[in-house]
Amino acid sequence: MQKIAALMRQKAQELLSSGQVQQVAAWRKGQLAYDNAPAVFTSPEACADLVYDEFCPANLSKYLLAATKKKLKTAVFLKPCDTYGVNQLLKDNRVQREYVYAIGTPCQGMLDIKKIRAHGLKGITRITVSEGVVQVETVYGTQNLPQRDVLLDKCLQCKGNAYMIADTEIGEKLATPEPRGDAFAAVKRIEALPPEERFKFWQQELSKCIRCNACRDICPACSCEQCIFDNPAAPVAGKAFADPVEENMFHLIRAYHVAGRCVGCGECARVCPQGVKLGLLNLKFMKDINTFYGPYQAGSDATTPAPQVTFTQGDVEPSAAGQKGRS
Amino acid sequence: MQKIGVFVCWCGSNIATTVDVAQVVAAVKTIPNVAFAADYKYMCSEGGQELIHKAVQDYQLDRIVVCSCSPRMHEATFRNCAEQVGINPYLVEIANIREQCSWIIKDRAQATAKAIQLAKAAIAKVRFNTPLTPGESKVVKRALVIGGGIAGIQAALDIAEAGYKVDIVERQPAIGGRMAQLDKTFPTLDCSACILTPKMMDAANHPNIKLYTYSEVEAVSGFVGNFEVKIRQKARSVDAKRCTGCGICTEKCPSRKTSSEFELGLKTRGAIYIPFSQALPKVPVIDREHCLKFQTGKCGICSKVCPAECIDYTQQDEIITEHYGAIVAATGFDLLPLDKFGEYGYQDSPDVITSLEFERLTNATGPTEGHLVCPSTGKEPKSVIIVSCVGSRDTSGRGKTYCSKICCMYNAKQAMYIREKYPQIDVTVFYIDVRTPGKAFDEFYRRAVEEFNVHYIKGQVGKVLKDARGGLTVFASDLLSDKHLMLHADMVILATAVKPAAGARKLATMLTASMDNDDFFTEAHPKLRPVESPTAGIFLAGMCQGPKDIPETVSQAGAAAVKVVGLLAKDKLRTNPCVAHCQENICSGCLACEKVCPYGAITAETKTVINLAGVKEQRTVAVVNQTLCQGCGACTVACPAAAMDLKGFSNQEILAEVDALC
Amino acid sequence: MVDKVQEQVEALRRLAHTPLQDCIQCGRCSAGCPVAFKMDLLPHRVVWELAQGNLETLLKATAPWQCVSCFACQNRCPRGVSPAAVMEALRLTAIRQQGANKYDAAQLEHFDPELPQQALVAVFRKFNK
Amino acid sequence: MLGEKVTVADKTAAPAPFEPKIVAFCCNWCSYAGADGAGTARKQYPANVKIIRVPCSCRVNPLFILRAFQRGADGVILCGCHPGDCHYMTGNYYTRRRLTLLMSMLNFMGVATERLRVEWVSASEGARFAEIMTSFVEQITALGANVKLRDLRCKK
Amino acid sequence: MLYNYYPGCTLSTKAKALDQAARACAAKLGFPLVELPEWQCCGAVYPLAPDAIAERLGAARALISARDKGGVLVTLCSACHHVLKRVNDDLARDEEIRNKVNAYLEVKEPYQGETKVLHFLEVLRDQVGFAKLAQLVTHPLTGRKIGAYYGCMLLRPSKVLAFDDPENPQLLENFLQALGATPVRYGMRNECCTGYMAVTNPGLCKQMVGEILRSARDEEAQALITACPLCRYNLVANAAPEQKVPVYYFTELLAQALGLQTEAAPVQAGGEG
Repeated sequence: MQKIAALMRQKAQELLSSGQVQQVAAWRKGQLAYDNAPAVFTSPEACADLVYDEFCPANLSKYLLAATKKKLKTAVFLKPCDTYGVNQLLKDNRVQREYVYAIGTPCQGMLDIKKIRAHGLKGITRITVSEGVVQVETVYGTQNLPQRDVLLDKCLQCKGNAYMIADTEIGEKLATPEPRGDAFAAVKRIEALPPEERFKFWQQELSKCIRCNACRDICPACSCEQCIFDNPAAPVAGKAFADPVEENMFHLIRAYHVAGRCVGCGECARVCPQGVKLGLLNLKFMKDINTFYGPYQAGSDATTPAPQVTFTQGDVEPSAAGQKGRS
Repeated sequence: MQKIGVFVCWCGSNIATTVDVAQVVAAVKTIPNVAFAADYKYMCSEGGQELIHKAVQDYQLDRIVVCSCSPRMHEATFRNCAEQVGINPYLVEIANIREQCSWIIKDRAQATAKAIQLAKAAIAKVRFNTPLTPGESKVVKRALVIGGGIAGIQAALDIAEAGYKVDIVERQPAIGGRMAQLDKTFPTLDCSACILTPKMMDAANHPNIKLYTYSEVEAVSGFVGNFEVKIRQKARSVDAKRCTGCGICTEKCPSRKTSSEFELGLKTRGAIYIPFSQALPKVPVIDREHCLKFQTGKCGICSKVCPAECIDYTQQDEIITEHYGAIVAATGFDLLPLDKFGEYGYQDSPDVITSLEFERLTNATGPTEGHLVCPSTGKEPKSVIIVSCVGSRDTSGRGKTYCSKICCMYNAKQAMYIREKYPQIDVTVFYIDVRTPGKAFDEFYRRAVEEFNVHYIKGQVGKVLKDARGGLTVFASDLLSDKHLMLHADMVILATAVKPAAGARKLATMLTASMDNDDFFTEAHPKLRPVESPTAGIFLAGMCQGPKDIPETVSQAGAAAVKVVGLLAKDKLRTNPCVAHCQENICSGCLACEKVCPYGAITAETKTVINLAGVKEQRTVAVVNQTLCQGCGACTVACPAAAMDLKGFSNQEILAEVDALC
Repeated sequence: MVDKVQEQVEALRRLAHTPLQDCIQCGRCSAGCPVAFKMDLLPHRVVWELAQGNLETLLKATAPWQCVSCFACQNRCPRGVSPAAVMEALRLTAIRQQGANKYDAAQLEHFDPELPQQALVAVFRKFNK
Repeated sequence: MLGEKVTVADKTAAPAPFEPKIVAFCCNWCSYAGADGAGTARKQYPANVKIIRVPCSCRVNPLFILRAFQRGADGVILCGCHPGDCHYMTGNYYTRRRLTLLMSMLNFMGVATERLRVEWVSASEGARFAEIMTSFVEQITALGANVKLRDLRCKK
Repeated sequence: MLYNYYPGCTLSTKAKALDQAARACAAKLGFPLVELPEWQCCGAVYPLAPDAIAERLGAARALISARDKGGVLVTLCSACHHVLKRVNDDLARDEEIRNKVNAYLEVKEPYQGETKVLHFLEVLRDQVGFAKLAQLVTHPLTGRKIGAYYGCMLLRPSKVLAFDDPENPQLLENFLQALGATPVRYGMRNECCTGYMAVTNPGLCKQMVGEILRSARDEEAQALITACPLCRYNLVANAAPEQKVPVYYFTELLAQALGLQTEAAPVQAGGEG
């Protein structure tokens, strides 16, 4: 990974110094060994701080929104899964292709510090990964963990190492984690529950929400100029009305709104401070779309129209969907 | 502060009997912003409208809610009324307390409570209403008539005579339709061809009329004033411009086994044929399915014998795209197939025929040159039985629920015709009711009985059997003498139910015109707008709208033509202002709206907008063409940001109604 | 008395269980009935009389004992009415009274031994309680 | 509305029979005209049904439906033209997809999907309109008051 | 699939020919019939009155028994088929009848008309297929002009029986064609033979049979086939001497064509036509 990071720095510096791009979106070292943060670099010199390791989960595609607004040609480092987000933003016309320089960046799965800590590890100073083993150095000594045990949840549903969009690629592609069985297994487990239990489950989940809006801010499909939740004229009552609708139905509406545009990056669930399993709602829509209207993956390109803006004459009836969903 | 006036109509006793209008008035008076409320016997009357005018002036009202009948009935009336007194017509809302309330609820308390709630919803909505101004759209001064039967011909002639261009699209190779197949017409017994042929000639020769025969409408887009229609002109394999109609090709064609559509299978025709002798245009067509040249590559005789050298085996279907301001649907009728009515023996005996087949058997140009003979023997029948209501007035699912309307009269006509020309033939008509409303109609039917001795028996036929002697045994009932009958007949004529022509449903879908469950086009109002479809710019003539005879069809065609002319006479149309509009500062430019718009009314434009932060920026936004937009609202829901909204049915307006009702 | 008649008419209508008011008196039932020529009250009349509530006419009729329940009338009715069901209601009303059986089992011995069982079962169902 | 208060039931009075609140979104070209037809033919159906007129079923944002439920509707029914017969050619096809997804999601969340119905009713089907409304009201009455959808909130 | 079989009273006695040929053919054609272990008479006529519950129980028991054994019930006799299909329809559609029957029979799992009642001919048409049947015929009935006599109970009321077009049936003609015979269409083939009037009004019966045979002979039928023992009885026993034609059960000819039986023994003595 260090080799890749070095190549990335080199590429960033080249691009900036040649004037090919005006800024580079990447990651900057944090204060700890595992808290890298997204960052925008505007000079070759600043790129010294550019890092890349297993703690760069953030999907940088959404930074391109601001880049387009500012009309700044921006190089962006994209892990394979992040490329879906860029395509979706291009499809939604939120990002202009001319301002994007997409750099495919290899990934072998990002790590979840919470899972590492759950092994009782404290005082972590350095974490490295090789050959499926995560070596955690702490002030108390070193411990090895199997990589699969401490991958981020979203990496367990990895879509593979192919880039959906890339102007150039950094280094060789790495082997991404094997996806864990059926992507919709979790959805199916809920579907199999009796209605009362399903309701209870969601009531519990949604009760945790503190409405911090992190989920919507991170989402590459949530890119409206103004969110309907902030618009009093929208069909959901805005905050100004203090109407219970917004609060009660927030998650349902959010998921409905990104259905067909959600690329399944899993960032919403990752950034949720309350650990609400809101990715499940998105997955449910993805599953339904696949079942009812044929396989569809948002972000695999920037042109295929979303299922909600197309139709066939023989589409399933809503009444049947109420039944089918039960299976 | 808004000042809303609420006007509650009694509709005579229609509303007031079940809805306590005084209570409605009292209830709405307590609602904030309601500055005036009153009830009146007939709000739509002059007195009612005066009441509204006066209240507006006396109380400075700026919005109006009328609690009355369906807005589909009088919304326009009250909008005009408001406009006269200076209120924008779109600041008027109707609460439908008649169709949705007093007429469907018997309990007075319940009806009153519902009326109050409907009034509240309308008041809630009207608060958010904004003044709207209709736009304008141009009118293409050309009409399309779909169907070249008597309805289509008459409509086209009337439109053309008024000075407008009109095209007729006819599926068959010639115009004329069903009327061309008839022998005589009631109630005058004049020859159908004698009165139709001149009209066909007029249509074919009129400088304003263009015929597209052997053609079908393939696609329709656009809207009133400017429809774009794609017409498929099927390949005739004959160059119509050079053909002289000499008919040598049709005589020499060696393939003669195809049953003639025009003769209803009572005769065969060649693979190259002219459907009937007076056909217009008199240009043959090659039925490629039965043509040896097309099927085997050998033959080509027609090409060799054609003196004008106009046979063209390479001809292709042609797609013509044309624009029209108005469209008349005149697609006519078919007969109900009789396969589910085996008891009448239609499948088993050639001497059991439909009334339409009978027309061909008595027609001088028909398969028997007008000699009435039994198809099985070629001999004149001695007795004929006519069965009415075959497949009509049938709610069992086997037939059609409606009365086919024309049968009683043509039964009398056919019976009379037989008795007049062949007095030795005995004719019996079995009937359920004889329905003869119409000028000189009952007299006509009575003549059949009184002058021509046609036996009319109230009763029906239950079974028709072929018997060994080559005749038919008919089991029937005579209800007036309470007898079961077993009769012998040589010919049985089935007065078969009519149904809209095949393909009418497909056409209606293209026209976005509505249809009833029997596939008849529905009219905008059954009494007051009988020749208009609810879809603006689509007019109806003839059987496609419901069973009717020739005089009615001709009158309807004329009426439709007047409506068309009235439309084409305008240079511009006021467009519906209830259209979509995009709030550009929050439009993200995702263009989901554009993808769902059926009219192509939404386009992407790069514009300078002031964003929410107050900063000017250039970006792609959706822009609605207010003339193209028809106001369905599909885009408003596709828009994730609610930047797209629909005037007159805005998010806020609908939500206000939801909130008021819940 | 009137009430009693009305009651019986209602009972008959319940047993018949067919939409009498839908009948348009076309006569197709009577026309196609294979045994109509033997009936004193034709199927269309049976429907009409019950719709009118003419109990006496109905109870006098022998037509129900000619009807063979072949359902030609019902199947050809353009209005979904079943004259056969009215016939059955009339039969049942008669035989459900005590001692009103219409077929004497003693006659059986005169019959052809080849007669299928189903015919005998049917006769006892249709003619006897 | 703002400041709406929950009225405490008068315990001395006999409990009023449950009268469900039903909102019907009706397309102007088909089912709204169908409702007019039902009225003209004097076909009775329960007063519980309140109709909101929309130009096309595709104008109905699923969020309107959620809003209705949240405001206390016990049932919501959306009526459009039969597929293929849309006055605007394609509107009801989009409606069908939108509502299919919504229906499936409500079901996923354990909410009774019987409370939401989508029916295609043409302008000539007045009698059918009345039948559908009657059966829907019966169904919702049997289900009882809508508690779940009103209370599907973040805070338990 | 398990083909439960309901023979009915007549097929166990007077109409053994119909039954035995059917069993042999079904086995040969790959749908062996398995007789329900216990069954009672269906009642021969369908109880039209909605309050006739007891009269429906015999049929209901058979239907429930079949439901518990795979859900298919095959019948041969037109009367049994008629009664079973209609009672089944009642149990599927009429709540009151359903509740009463279930309560009376004390069924563990309430019966709601789940059983699929099939006539032997429907199995031939829909599951074996006449094209396939034609291939399996080893002794085709070539040259024989045979009329199909449907009678009433197979066809009507068509909404419930859904057997074939009641006014223009073709199933038996197609069947005859598959056997290599020349089917004869005649007008009276779907008219009633007057059924049990054979007992109470033989005169009427003779008259009607006369009409039927005249119609068939007019179209030059040399023999008739039927599925109903009572029809066959009437067409034979109540035929005028000069009108007589051989009448077979359709299964007899099927067995013959499949080579299971060298010659069908018509009830009527004498050769064809």
